[in-house]
Amino acid sequence: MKFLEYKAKAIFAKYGIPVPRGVVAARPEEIHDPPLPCMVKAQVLVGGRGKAGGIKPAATIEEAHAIASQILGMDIKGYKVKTVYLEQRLDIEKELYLSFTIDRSAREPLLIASAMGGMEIETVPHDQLFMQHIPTLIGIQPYVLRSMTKRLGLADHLGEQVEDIARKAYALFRKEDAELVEINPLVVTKGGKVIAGDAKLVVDDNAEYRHLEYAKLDQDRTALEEEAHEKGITFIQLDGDIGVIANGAGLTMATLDVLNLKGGKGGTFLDLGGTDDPDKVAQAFELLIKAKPSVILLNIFGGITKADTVALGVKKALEVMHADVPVVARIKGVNEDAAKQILRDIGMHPAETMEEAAELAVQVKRGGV
Amino acid sequence: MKFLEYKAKAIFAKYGIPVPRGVVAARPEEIHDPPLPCMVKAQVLVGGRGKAGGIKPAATIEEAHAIASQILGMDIKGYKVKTVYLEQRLDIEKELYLSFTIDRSAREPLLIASAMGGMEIETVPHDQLFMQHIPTLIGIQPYVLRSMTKRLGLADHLGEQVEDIARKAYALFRKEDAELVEINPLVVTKGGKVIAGDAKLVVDDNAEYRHLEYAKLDQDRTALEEEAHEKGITFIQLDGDIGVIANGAGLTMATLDVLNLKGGKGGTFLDLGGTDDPDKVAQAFELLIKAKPSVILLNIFGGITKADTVALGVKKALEVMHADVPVVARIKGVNEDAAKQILRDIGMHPAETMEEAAELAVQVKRGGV
Amino acid sequence: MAVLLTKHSRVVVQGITGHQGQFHTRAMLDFGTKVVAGSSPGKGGSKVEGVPVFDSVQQAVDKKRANASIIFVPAPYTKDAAIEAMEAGLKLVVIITERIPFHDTLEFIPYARTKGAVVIGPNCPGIITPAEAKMGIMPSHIFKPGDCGVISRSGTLTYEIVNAMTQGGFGQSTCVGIGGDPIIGTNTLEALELFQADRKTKRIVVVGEIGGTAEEEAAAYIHKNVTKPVVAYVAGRTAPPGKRMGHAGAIIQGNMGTAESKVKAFNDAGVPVAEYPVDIAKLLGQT
Amino acid sequence: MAVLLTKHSRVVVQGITGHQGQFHTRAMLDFGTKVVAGSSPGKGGSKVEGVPVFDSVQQAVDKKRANASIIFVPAPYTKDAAIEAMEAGLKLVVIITERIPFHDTLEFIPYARTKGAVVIGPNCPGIITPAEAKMGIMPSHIFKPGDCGVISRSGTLTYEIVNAMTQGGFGQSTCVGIGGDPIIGTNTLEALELFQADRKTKRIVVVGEIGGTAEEEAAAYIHKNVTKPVVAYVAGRTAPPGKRMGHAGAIIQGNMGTAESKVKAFNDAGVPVAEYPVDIAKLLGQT
Repeated sequence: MKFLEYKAKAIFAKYGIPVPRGVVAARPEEIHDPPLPCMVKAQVLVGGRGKAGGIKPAATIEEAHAIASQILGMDIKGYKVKTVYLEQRLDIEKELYLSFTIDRSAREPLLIASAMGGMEIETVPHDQLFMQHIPTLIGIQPYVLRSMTKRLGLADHLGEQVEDIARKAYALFRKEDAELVEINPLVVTKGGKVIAGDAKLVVDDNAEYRHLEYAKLDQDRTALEEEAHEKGITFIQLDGDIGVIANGAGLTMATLDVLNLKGGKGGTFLDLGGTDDPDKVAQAFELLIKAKPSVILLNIFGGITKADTVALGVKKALEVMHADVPVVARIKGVNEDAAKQILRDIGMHPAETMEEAAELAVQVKRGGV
Repeated sequence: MKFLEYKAKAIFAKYGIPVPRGVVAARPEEIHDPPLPCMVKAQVLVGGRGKAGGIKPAATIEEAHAIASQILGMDIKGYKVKTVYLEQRLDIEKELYLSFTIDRSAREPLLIASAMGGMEIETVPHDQLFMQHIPTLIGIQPYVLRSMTKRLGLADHLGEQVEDIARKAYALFRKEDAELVEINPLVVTKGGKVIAGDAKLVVDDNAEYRHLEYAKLDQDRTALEEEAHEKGITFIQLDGDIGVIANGAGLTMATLDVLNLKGGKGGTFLDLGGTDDPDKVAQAFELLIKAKPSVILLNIFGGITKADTVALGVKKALEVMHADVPVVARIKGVNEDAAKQILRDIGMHPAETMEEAAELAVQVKRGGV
Repeated sequence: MAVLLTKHSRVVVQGITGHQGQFHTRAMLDFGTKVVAGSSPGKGGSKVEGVPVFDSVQQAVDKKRANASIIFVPAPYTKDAAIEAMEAGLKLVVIITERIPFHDTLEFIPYARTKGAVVIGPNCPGIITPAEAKMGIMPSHIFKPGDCGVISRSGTLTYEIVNAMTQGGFGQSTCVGIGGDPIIGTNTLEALELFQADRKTKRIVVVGEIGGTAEEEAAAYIHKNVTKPVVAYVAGRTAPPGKRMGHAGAIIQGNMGTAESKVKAFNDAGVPVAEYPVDIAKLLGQT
Repeated sequence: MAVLLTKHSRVVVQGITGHQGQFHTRAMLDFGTKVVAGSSPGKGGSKVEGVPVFDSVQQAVDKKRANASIIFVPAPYTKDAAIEAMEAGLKLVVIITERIPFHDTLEFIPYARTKGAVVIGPNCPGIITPAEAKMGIMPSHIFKPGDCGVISRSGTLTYEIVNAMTQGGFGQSTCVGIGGDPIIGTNTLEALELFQADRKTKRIVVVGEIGGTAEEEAAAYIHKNVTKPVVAYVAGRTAPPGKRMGHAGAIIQGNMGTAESKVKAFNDAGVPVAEYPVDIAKLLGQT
């Protein structure tokens, strides 16, 4: 679950991390009492807003209205700006960087900090980064924070503030099941205060049940992907035209790869998971059909999955949707002969192996079958 | 730091552990609106109040006043009752036991629970106790609580309440630096509610700096012990007449043991620690003199401690206090010859070993020197 | 010998009374696994597929000398179940459950190390030692005893590959489905260590996928420490770039994590990478 | 050989710039200890008694290959210091500091196990291997090399006993002051294991005191596992009963914890117990 900046900042504030004052608006006329002078910031789930013209200063309320009107409705890297955040303008002395994320290899959270904030942190030379794993069993210790502020070369009164923010950001990271807490820039003002200039927060989807208040957040998904998410189906839209559906993420990826090697291009990544419930299969197929593929490539290797009930689900979906999209299907599993017969009965193309199925899908698309 | 019941219950309540309603009073006329019917409970830092007549029921406000008058000022095992707690009377269906303490050998907190509460828990057969260590790195897990309520034979609606109380009591145990959190009885009411009938809380003295709000609690100390505590001196009054002062807890104990073997009896346990600051030594000696020993036995083995400054402290204290109590001193350490001279100059009895010193102290007491 | 799981392993099934737990208990028994107990709070005293059910794992250990656990409980309860197994002294804990919040995994996996327990998964198909025992959900019939160790991050793709191996005459010593989550108890490198040390294993198959740097690290390890022939497959060459953990993720991952990076790492380590999954069998023929 | 500490140990002093830290750094150097570094946040770059000071333990490891730490920092900062040492990879951490809240100790001691680090203390005089090295605060001059291992819960009482041993001709292989707190990193039993395994140690002296059940457990262990002669002293035979952790404490401790219980346990294990501290030397003469 990704958070728009202003929602992330509200959570930051809950944990005691200093953030600038701000007001949010979906329409210019909703803007009443912005802190002035302010920055008008497009609220989108994508980076690079500034370069795209999504962040601009305003000194007066009139200017704020005018700029908000410009920014609202803008298209930033494919994201329409639906809200703006008008935020107190900071007197910037220095920009730092601070984040917590996980390091898969180390299986521990990783704290990254740098004195070179305000830019894309991956472009900062490695020797300018402070990186430290945090053992979850014992948590973040004062010596880690001391080493950090020492490396950042901060004077004591600033170091203390940054350490306090890092401690709170780690608490947030853990308690809110975050995948990422990122503050870039972490601003040092001319007045000697440290304050979160931006806020990125991504919360683990698997922990949604512990944070039901976040479940309704706008996410970085197409309409179909949103529908899939609501139905609990793993579905990603791609730019090819062959609708790929398989069971298991690895097998789905492999099916897309094999299809590609055979000269085709996947238009969907749909992982059916372990289900053989015909209704769920039908639901997944309905989504797939809505994505308007020219051919559907179904690849099931289910030692335990019942192949015939999967086939019945496919049949049902095609009937319900009145779809006449050609389907190439390879189903291995319990009762696979019965499954093949069901598929043949509705005019589909059964295949024995995934290589054969992929080849066939490409042929069908080219009108060769 | 030990807590009176009503103070412990206030902290329990802060952690969400259900406690009966109650009011506290130091004089009967302070009692205005007690929950009725109530139990009037003597607030003392010692067990066995009930048997000693320190807990009695009252049905009316007049009765409450009368009983409070009886109980206030009572002497319970040497403790004067300074306050009473008038607490809502519970309709008891069943009495359980629950505690968290540390197991030194396992180096882990230990949860103890029993369905046989309301009595001295150490008299309960071991097979009626549920005992489980809690690893601090990972905390208390649901399965532990489930096993506990299963062993206690509690129905689901009670089990859930007890599990919740245990979870909160563990949080209290950890966050408040407790040595002991004990609820006995943990009452199950006829109405099916679980509520802490009594509350014992002991907080680690070493963690006082994290809980300054507790530092002013009345403790289980004599006036002299309290004075010592305020001065940061480890001092316990014993029932013998030879004032023993040594450096280090082990050596102080050993000195008392040796004294005993030589036919003497210690009247104080005073551990000087590692100090050789003459002012601190003088302070400790002043306390010792106030305890009115017939002889003082000083035993210092200080490889690093400066023996002469210790001796100067002794000299100073005796002068300030105008004390003429005989002192037998054995001091090993840096400049020990100078120390011996200082002691001899003021008429003390230097000894070479602790055995010799103890023997000498007994002789001096008997008037043999 | 085999890796981690043998016919002597005494398995307790946590969550045995659930649909999945029951179904796979039957399948594991049929495969010959010594499933000695199940655990399901409040269901102690019952039986599932003839297996006695206890309220706690500790009872399964005390009464049935269980020494390994397979977990089927729902995600919100998995951390509790895993810690219960470790505290009861089990040294092998296989977690099938998927969609576990990774902050839970970040607690019980380091904790497992303090207890000397090996965790496989979560979100994995389990482990199988053909002709000996299965702790997992994979289809039994596609496996056959042999000398190939298989390590895989995915489930069904593994079946696809194992099926091809078996058909091509390449049986398996043990197949470890290490799981597809970002945080797993035993990673590719650690599984490689086990197979390198296992006398029965003569060749090793690694099935990787995009995301993370497990394959790159494994390749470096192979180059240095593995004397047995290794062949690999990497899924996701044409998949959309996985979600990247913001800029912080980019720092951790650097240029790694892509299929190209992984294939190159394997090739640099002398590990041939199959183009098609079924080609694994062909590559094994050349080892 | 000796136990835990030898002349090759490379010691970093945490809190070297404090009064205690500086004083004992001098004394440890004088004894021949390889004190290679100090650490004191914000004081990096300075020197104390000729020893370079770093801001962090990690730097002391990186620059000076420190492999053991002695901690003198005040109690509120000790947990942090101990974890810093463990995370920097040090495998021996001696904690002199007293009055540390035991809920802190309850965290860093289990954590030390996850890192494979040995903690001595807290609230202890340290370790000394005569003629090799000292990590501690004990008076150096009373020690002399020999074949007696000494394990003690107290400080000055140990000096008393060691002094008598040295005067009686019984030198020490290593003397470990395990500390007087309820929760300590290395207890009597664990120290016994070390001395039992140490070839240089021929006899073992255990100095116990009332409270807890460490001596009773040690006695049981000696009976079963220790082949070397052991002699003991127990302080507190006439001390007031120590504070008891309420009724819960009574359950844990049962009838143990008193001097009588401890003396009996030692005697039952064939360990003679000295009446006077100085008698330890006599008892050693009879081994």
